[in-house]
Amino acid sequence: MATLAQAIRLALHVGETRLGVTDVFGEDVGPPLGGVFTCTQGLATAWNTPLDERGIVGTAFGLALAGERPVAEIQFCDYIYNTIDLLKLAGNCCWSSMGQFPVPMVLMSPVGSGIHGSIYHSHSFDAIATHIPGWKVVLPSTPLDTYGLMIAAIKDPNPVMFLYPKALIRHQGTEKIPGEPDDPKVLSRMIDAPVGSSREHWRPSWPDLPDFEIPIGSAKCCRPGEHLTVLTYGRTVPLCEQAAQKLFEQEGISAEVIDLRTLFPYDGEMILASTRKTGRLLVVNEDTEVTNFGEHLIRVLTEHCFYHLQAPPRLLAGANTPGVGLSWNLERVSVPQLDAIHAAMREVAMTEA
Amino acid sequence: MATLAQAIRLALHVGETRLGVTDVFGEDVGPPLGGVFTCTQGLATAWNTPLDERGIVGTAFGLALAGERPVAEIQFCDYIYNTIDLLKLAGNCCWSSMGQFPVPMVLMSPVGSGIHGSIYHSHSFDAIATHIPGWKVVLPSTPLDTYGLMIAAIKDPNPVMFLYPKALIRHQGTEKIPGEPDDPKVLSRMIDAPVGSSREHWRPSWPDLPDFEIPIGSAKCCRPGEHLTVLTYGRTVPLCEQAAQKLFEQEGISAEVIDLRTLFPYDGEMILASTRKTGRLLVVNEDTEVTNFGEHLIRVLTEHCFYHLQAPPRLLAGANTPGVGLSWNLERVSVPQLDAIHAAMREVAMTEA
Amino acid sequence: MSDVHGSAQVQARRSAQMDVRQVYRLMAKARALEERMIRMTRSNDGYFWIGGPGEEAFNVPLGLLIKRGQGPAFDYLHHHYRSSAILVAMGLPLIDAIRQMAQRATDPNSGGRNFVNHFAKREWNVVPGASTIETQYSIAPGTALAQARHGGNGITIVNGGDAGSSEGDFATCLNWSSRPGRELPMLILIMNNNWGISTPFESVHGDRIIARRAEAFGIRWGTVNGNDPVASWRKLVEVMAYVRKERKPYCLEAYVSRLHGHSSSSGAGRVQEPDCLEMFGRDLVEREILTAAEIESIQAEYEREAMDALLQARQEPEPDGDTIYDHTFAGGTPGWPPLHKPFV
Amino acid sequence: MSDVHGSAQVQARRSAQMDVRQVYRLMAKARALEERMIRMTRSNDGYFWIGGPGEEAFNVPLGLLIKRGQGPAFDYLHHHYRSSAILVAMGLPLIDAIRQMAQRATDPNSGGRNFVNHFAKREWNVVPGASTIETQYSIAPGTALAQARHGGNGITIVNGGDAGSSEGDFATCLNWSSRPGRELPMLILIMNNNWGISTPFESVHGDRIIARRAEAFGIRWGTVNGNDPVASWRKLVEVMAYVRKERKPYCLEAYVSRLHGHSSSSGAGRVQEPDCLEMFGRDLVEREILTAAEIESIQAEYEREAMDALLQARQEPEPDGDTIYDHTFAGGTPGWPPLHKPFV
Ligand SMILES: Cc1ncc(C[n+]2csc(CCOP(=O)(O)OP(=O)(O)O)c2C)c(N)n1
Ligand SMILES: Cc1ncc(C[n+]2csc(CCOP(=O)(O)OP(=O)(O)O)c2C)c(N)n1
Ligand SMILES: [Mg+2]
Ligand SMILES: [Mg+2]
Repeated sequence: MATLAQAIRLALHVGETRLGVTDVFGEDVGPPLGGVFTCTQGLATAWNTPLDERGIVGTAFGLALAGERPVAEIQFCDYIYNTIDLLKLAGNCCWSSMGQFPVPMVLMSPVGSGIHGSIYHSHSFDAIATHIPGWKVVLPSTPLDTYGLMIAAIKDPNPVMFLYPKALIRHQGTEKIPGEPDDPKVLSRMIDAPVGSSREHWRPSWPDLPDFEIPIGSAKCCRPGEHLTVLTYGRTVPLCEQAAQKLFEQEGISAEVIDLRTLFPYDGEMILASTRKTGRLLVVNEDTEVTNFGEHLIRVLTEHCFYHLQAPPRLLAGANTPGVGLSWNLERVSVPQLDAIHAAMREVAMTEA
Repeated sequence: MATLAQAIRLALHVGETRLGVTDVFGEDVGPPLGGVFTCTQGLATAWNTPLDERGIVGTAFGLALAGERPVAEIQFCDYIYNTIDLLKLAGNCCWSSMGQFPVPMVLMSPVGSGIHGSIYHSHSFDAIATHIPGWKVVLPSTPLDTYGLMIAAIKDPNPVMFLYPKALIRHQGTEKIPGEPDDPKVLSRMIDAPVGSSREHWRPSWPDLPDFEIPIGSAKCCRPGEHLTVLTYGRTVPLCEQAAQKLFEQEGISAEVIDLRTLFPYDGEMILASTRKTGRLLVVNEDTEVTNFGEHLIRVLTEHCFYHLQAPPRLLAGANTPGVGLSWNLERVSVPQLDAIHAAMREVAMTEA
Repeated sequence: MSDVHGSAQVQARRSAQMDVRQVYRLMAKARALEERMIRMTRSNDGYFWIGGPGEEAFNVPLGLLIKRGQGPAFDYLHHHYRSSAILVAMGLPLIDAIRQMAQRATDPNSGGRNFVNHFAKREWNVVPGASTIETQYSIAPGTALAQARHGGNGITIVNGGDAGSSEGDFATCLNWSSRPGRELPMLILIMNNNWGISTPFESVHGDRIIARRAEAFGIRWGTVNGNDPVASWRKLVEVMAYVRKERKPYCLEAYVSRLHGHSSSSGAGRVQEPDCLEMFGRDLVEREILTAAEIESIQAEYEREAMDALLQARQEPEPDGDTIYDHTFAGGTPGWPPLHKPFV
Repeated sequence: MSDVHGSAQVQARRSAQMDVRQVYRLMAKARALEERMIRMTRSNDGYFWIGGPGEEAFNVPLGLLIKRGQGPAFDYLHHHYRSSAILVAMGLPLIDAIRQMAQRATDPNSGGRNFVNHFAKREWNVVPGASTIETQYSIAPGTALAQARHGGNGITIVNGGDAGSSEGDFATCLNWSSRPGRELPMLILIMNNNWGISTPFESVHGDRIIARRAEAFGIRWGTVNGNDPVASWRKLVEVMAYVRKERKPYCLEAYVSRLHGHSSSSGAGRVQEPDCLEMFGRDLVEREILTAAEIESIQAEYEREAMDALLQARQEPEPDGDTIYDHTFAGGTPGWPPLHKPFV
C-alpha cells in the first residue's frame, strides 16, 4: 500500500494532469529533492522557490487570483508563522470582494511531533489554522484519506490548508488507493526517485488513477463504541485506536474513535451524534493546550449535548510549554503518547455519572 | 479622571523615569504625533520606526536580550500578524536557553471593534496571544487598571503583550490614578499636546506619581452576583456591567461580572470560585468564535466545576466572519453589543437546571 | 469596452500619444471625487476617508496606459489606497467609489464592508485592495507568473507608499520577480510622498532612492517626478513597453504630493505641497490648450457628477445585518459550527 | 577571561596580527568537533546533526576577533547553525557542543532541548540560536541599538546563509541599521555556500552578489573568499575596525563550502567542495610553518578531545521529563491554568 508521502504525490499528479494544477512549489519541492519528505518527487510542475515563506504564500495567492490552482508548500508548519497576515488576507478575499475573487489555493505543510524534531520541527498548527476565517483545514491520518482529501482540496474553490502528520508520513496504509498497484514494491519502482545521481534522468511512471475523492467536511468513525467518544486527528489517530483496542480487551470499555480528518468545517453531525450516544467525550490532539481547537469542539459539544453528558469532557493536548524539547524524555511527556491516551480514555469512561 | 490613553502615557513616563525604559517605539509613536491614539505623547524616549512590524518586534526583542526594557507598539493589532514567528521566538527564548536569556519586553497594541474600523481596524488578538507560550497577556478596560498593569508589565522580566481596547481609549475612568490631579482639565493641560504647530516646542509637565501597580494575574470582580458568572475583558466590560444592572433592575437576576484584566496567566482562583458559586457561566469577548480564548476558559472551568454547573456554559463572541464590515449594520451584528449580551445573560440565567 | 473611458484607454495605449486635455480632465475628475469624499466624512455620509489627491499626475497616465480586461492577457493591478485616479482613468464611474465611501450595499467593490478606495473589480483585473501595507508586493508575483506562462503582453502592476517599502514584502517582490531565467513581467511602483502618516521619509530611510534597491537584483529602475503628468506619461510609456516586451520587471519610483494629509484621522485638511492639478492647469492655460473658463467648467462638471453620485448613493440601502456570512466561502457556507445568528 | 582561548582571542583582537598556527589549530579543532558530531548520528548518540564544516576559515578569524564578554560593552553574536568554529575560536569547550548534540541535561546552551549548534551563552553575549532561518537579522538591530547608546566599541555581529537572505528579515536588517543619523554598529554577514538545502543559489537569486543589496542603503559592503583564512582575517580586521570605530554597519558576504551537505537529514556525507582546512594545512606545510606530522598530531589531538568529550557526555543524564515547564517564565511559573503533569 502507498505511504502517506506517496499518496500526496499521486494526488498531486492527478492535480497537475487532470485538475488544472500548474504549479506545485515551495522550498526544495522541485527537483532534485522533491520535498524534504519526498511528497513532490517526480511531479511535472514542481519547482523550488527562494527561501521566503511570504513569497510562497503570496505567490500562491496571486496565482489563485489569476484563476490558477496552485499547490504551495511550507516546508514545516513551524515556519508558517511569518505569513499569518497573508493567510488572513487569502481567507478574507472572497468575502471582502463580495465573491468576486475566490482564492482556490492549497497550502500544504507537515505538522506535529514524532521525529525528534525539537523546538522547530514539532509544531502543531491546528489552533491557529482553525482560527483564521475563510480557510478550510484538513489533516488526514491515512494514505487513502490523504489522497482523497488532497484531490478535494485542489478542486475546492476556497483556500485549503492541507496539513499532514509528519510522524506518519512513511506509514503504509491498510486501504488501497484506487488504481494503485497491488504490490507496494511495484508502486515504489514506479514513483519513488532513485537515490544518487541516477535521479537526474529519472522519470516516474504513474499508475492509472480513476476519479476519487474524499469530501472535505466528513469525519471517519475508525472504531465504533458505546462508552465514550474520542475525537482526534493526525498523529494521535492510530494511538487512539490502539488505546481503544487495549481498553476493550482489558476492561471491556468500548470507545468510539473518530478521526476528524477535516478540522474546518468539521463534521458536526457525526461528532454530535456520537457524543449524545456515549455521553462522554475526550478530545486528543498535540497542539498546546491554551486556546486549543479541541476546546472549541468541547465548547460546542457541551453547548449542544450538555444534558447528555455524564462526565466532564476532557482535552488531552500538548503541554503548554514553548516547545517540544529534543530529548525523548522531554518529547515523550510533552505531547500525548499511547499510555497517556489510554489513561485519559479510561478516566473519562470510569468517571461516575 | 485620566483617560485610558493618558493612563498609558503616565505609566510610560514612570517607566522611562524610574523603571529603566530607554525606548518607547513604533510607527508614529514619537513626535510629532505621539501615537495614533496619543498614548505616547510627550515621552522623552519615544521614537518613530520604519514601517516594519518585524523590525519593531525584532528590535524590541534584541534590546531586551541586551538587558534593556523596551516598550514597542504595533499600531493596530490588525498589523501584528506578520510577526507571529518572532513573538513565538520571544516566548521561547528564556525556556530554550534554560533561563539564560529572559526577554523583558512590552509589546502594546490596541484591539477590538467600536470605531467603525472595518476589516483592518477591528481585530481582536486574544486567541492567538494566549496561544503563544511564554508570553503574559494583559487587556485592561479602565484607566486605573491600564496604568497599574502597564507598570507591572514593564517590571516583569518576561515578554508581556499589553493589549488595550480602542473603543474605550478616550473614556475617562471613575477611579483616580494615584498622583493624578483632581481636575481632568488640569491633567489635560499638563500632559496633552496642543494641536498644530505650537506642539513643536511643547513639553509636558508630569504630575508626581507615587509607586503603584496592579499585579499581573489578578482579575477584578466589577459586580458581585449570585445567579450567573460573566467573564469578560476589554470593550465588553462596561457593556456587561450595564447588562447586569438592567437584568437586576428588571428581573432581579444578579450576575457576577468579572473583568479578567490578565488573559494569561489568568486568575484561576477567582473565576473558579465564582463559577462554583453561581453554577452558570457566560464568557463574552469579541474575537471570532472558533478556537477562541473563551473556549479555553469554558473548557477548564467545565473540567473543574462540572458538578456545579446548572446550565451549559456559553460563549458570546465575534461572528466567525473574515472581518468586521464597515457598515454599522454589519459591525453591530458581528461583535457583541449591549442587547445581545443582555439576552445571553438572561438565557444562561433562565435555563432550567 | 464600449464606454468612453475604456476606449480612451485602449486608444492611449495603442498610440502612446498623450492627449493632454484628456489627461487633465481625468485628473480633475479624480480630484473632484476625492474632495467630495473628504467632505463626506464631515457631512456624516461616511466614517473614514483615505485616498489619493496628489497622485493624479502619475496615476491618470498609468490608468490610461493599462491594458484593461479580465484574465492573464490583460494587466493586473495590485493597488494601495491612493489609487483612485488610476481607476478613474480606467473608466470607473465615480459613484462606485462613493458607494464604498458611504458603505452602501451597492458598493461593487466590497458591498459596504471595506474602507473607501479599497477597490476590487474582477472584469478589470483589479485585485482586492487591502489595508495591510505592502502585502500586495508579495502577492503580485503570482499574477505575473500566470502572465509569464500565458504569454502575450499583459503585465502586473503593483503600487504602494514609500514608508511601506520598509516591509519585507518589497524585498520579496524584487527577489521573486528577478529569478534568473524566470523574470516576471512586473511594473513595481513606489509612490513616494515623503511621509508615512507622521513620519518623514528621511528619518527612517537609509535608502535615499528606494527604487535603487532593485539594482542589486539586476532589475532596471528609475525615478520620475510624479507631479508632472507629461514626464510621468513618457516614463510610463517607455517602461511599460519594456516590461510588456521583455517580460522582465522594472522598478519605478514616483515623487508625489499628499495633498490632504494621511487620512480623515488626521483631519484631511488641505496642506501646502505642490498641487499637480493646479500646476498642470496653469501650464495648459499658458500654453493656450485650455482656457481658465474651461478649467472652471471642467471642475464644476465633475463636482456636480460627484455630488449627483452622492445624492444617488444616499438613496441606496446599507447592507443587511444578516448578510455578514455571505461569500465567506465560494460555493456556500458550511453547516458547522452552526453559525450563530447575527446579534440583534 | 583567564582561559587560553579567551586570552588568545583578546590578544588577536588587540594586535590584529594573525597567528596562522593558532588559526590552523582552531580550525582543526572545530572540524574535529563537527566530524565527531556527524558520527554521533550514526552511533545513536544523537538524533540530528547540522553544523559548519566548511566555514572554519572564516569563522575562526571571526571568533578570535570578537570582543568576548557580557553586556553592551562587548560584542553580541546572533548566529546561525553553522557557527561552531566561531564559538570554538572564542573558547568553547568541545564538550559543550557535544552535550547539546547528545541532548544531555548538562548541555549549557539549552539543557537538551534544542538541536545541536544552537548556542546560547549569556557570559559571552551569544544570544540563543534558533532554527528559524534569518529571524536573527530582525533581532540583531536591538542589541546594536543598545550598544550605539552605550558607547564604547562593542558591536553586533549577525550571520546566516545565502538562501536565508531571501527572507524579509535581511532587508529589515539593512533598513534598521542604516537609519540616517542613527546608524548601528553592526557587522552583517552572509555565509554564501551556494545552497539552500537542495536549491542552488543561482536558481533563486537575481541578486548575484547579496551584499550589494546594502549599497542602496548607503551601507558599505564587500565580499571575501571565506575558504581563505588569511583573506578572511584581513578583511575582518579591516571591517570590524570600521564598525567599531565609525559605529556604522558593514555588510560582508563570505563564500564558503558546505562540506557535509545540508544536515544529517541528507546523510551528512562528505561532498566534493574545496576544503579550507586541507588547503590551509597544505599551504602551511609548503611554507614550512607546520610539518605534515604536526598536522596529523593536531588532528589526532582534537579527535581525541572530541571523543573524550563524547565519552564524558555519555555518562551524563538526559533531562528529566518533569522539567518541561522550567524556565517558561523568568521568576516562576504561574498557577493557572493548572499545568497538567507531564504525561507518563
Ligand atoms: C502592515 C501595516 N502596518 C501599519 C499600518 C498602518 N498604516 C496605515 S497607512 C500607514 C503609512 C503608510 O505610509 P506609506 O507607505 O508611505 O503610504 P502613504 O500613506 O504615504 O501613501 C501606516 C503605518 C497598516 N495599514 N498596515
Ligand atoms: C523560516 C524557515 N524556513 C525554512 C526553514 C527550513 N530550512 C532549514 S535550513 C534551510 C536552508 C538554509 O539555506 P541557507 O540560508 O543558505 O543556509 P545554509 O544551510 O546553506 O547554511 C531551510 C529551507 C527554516 N529552518 N526556517
Ligand atoms: Mg508615504
Ligand atoms: Mg546556503
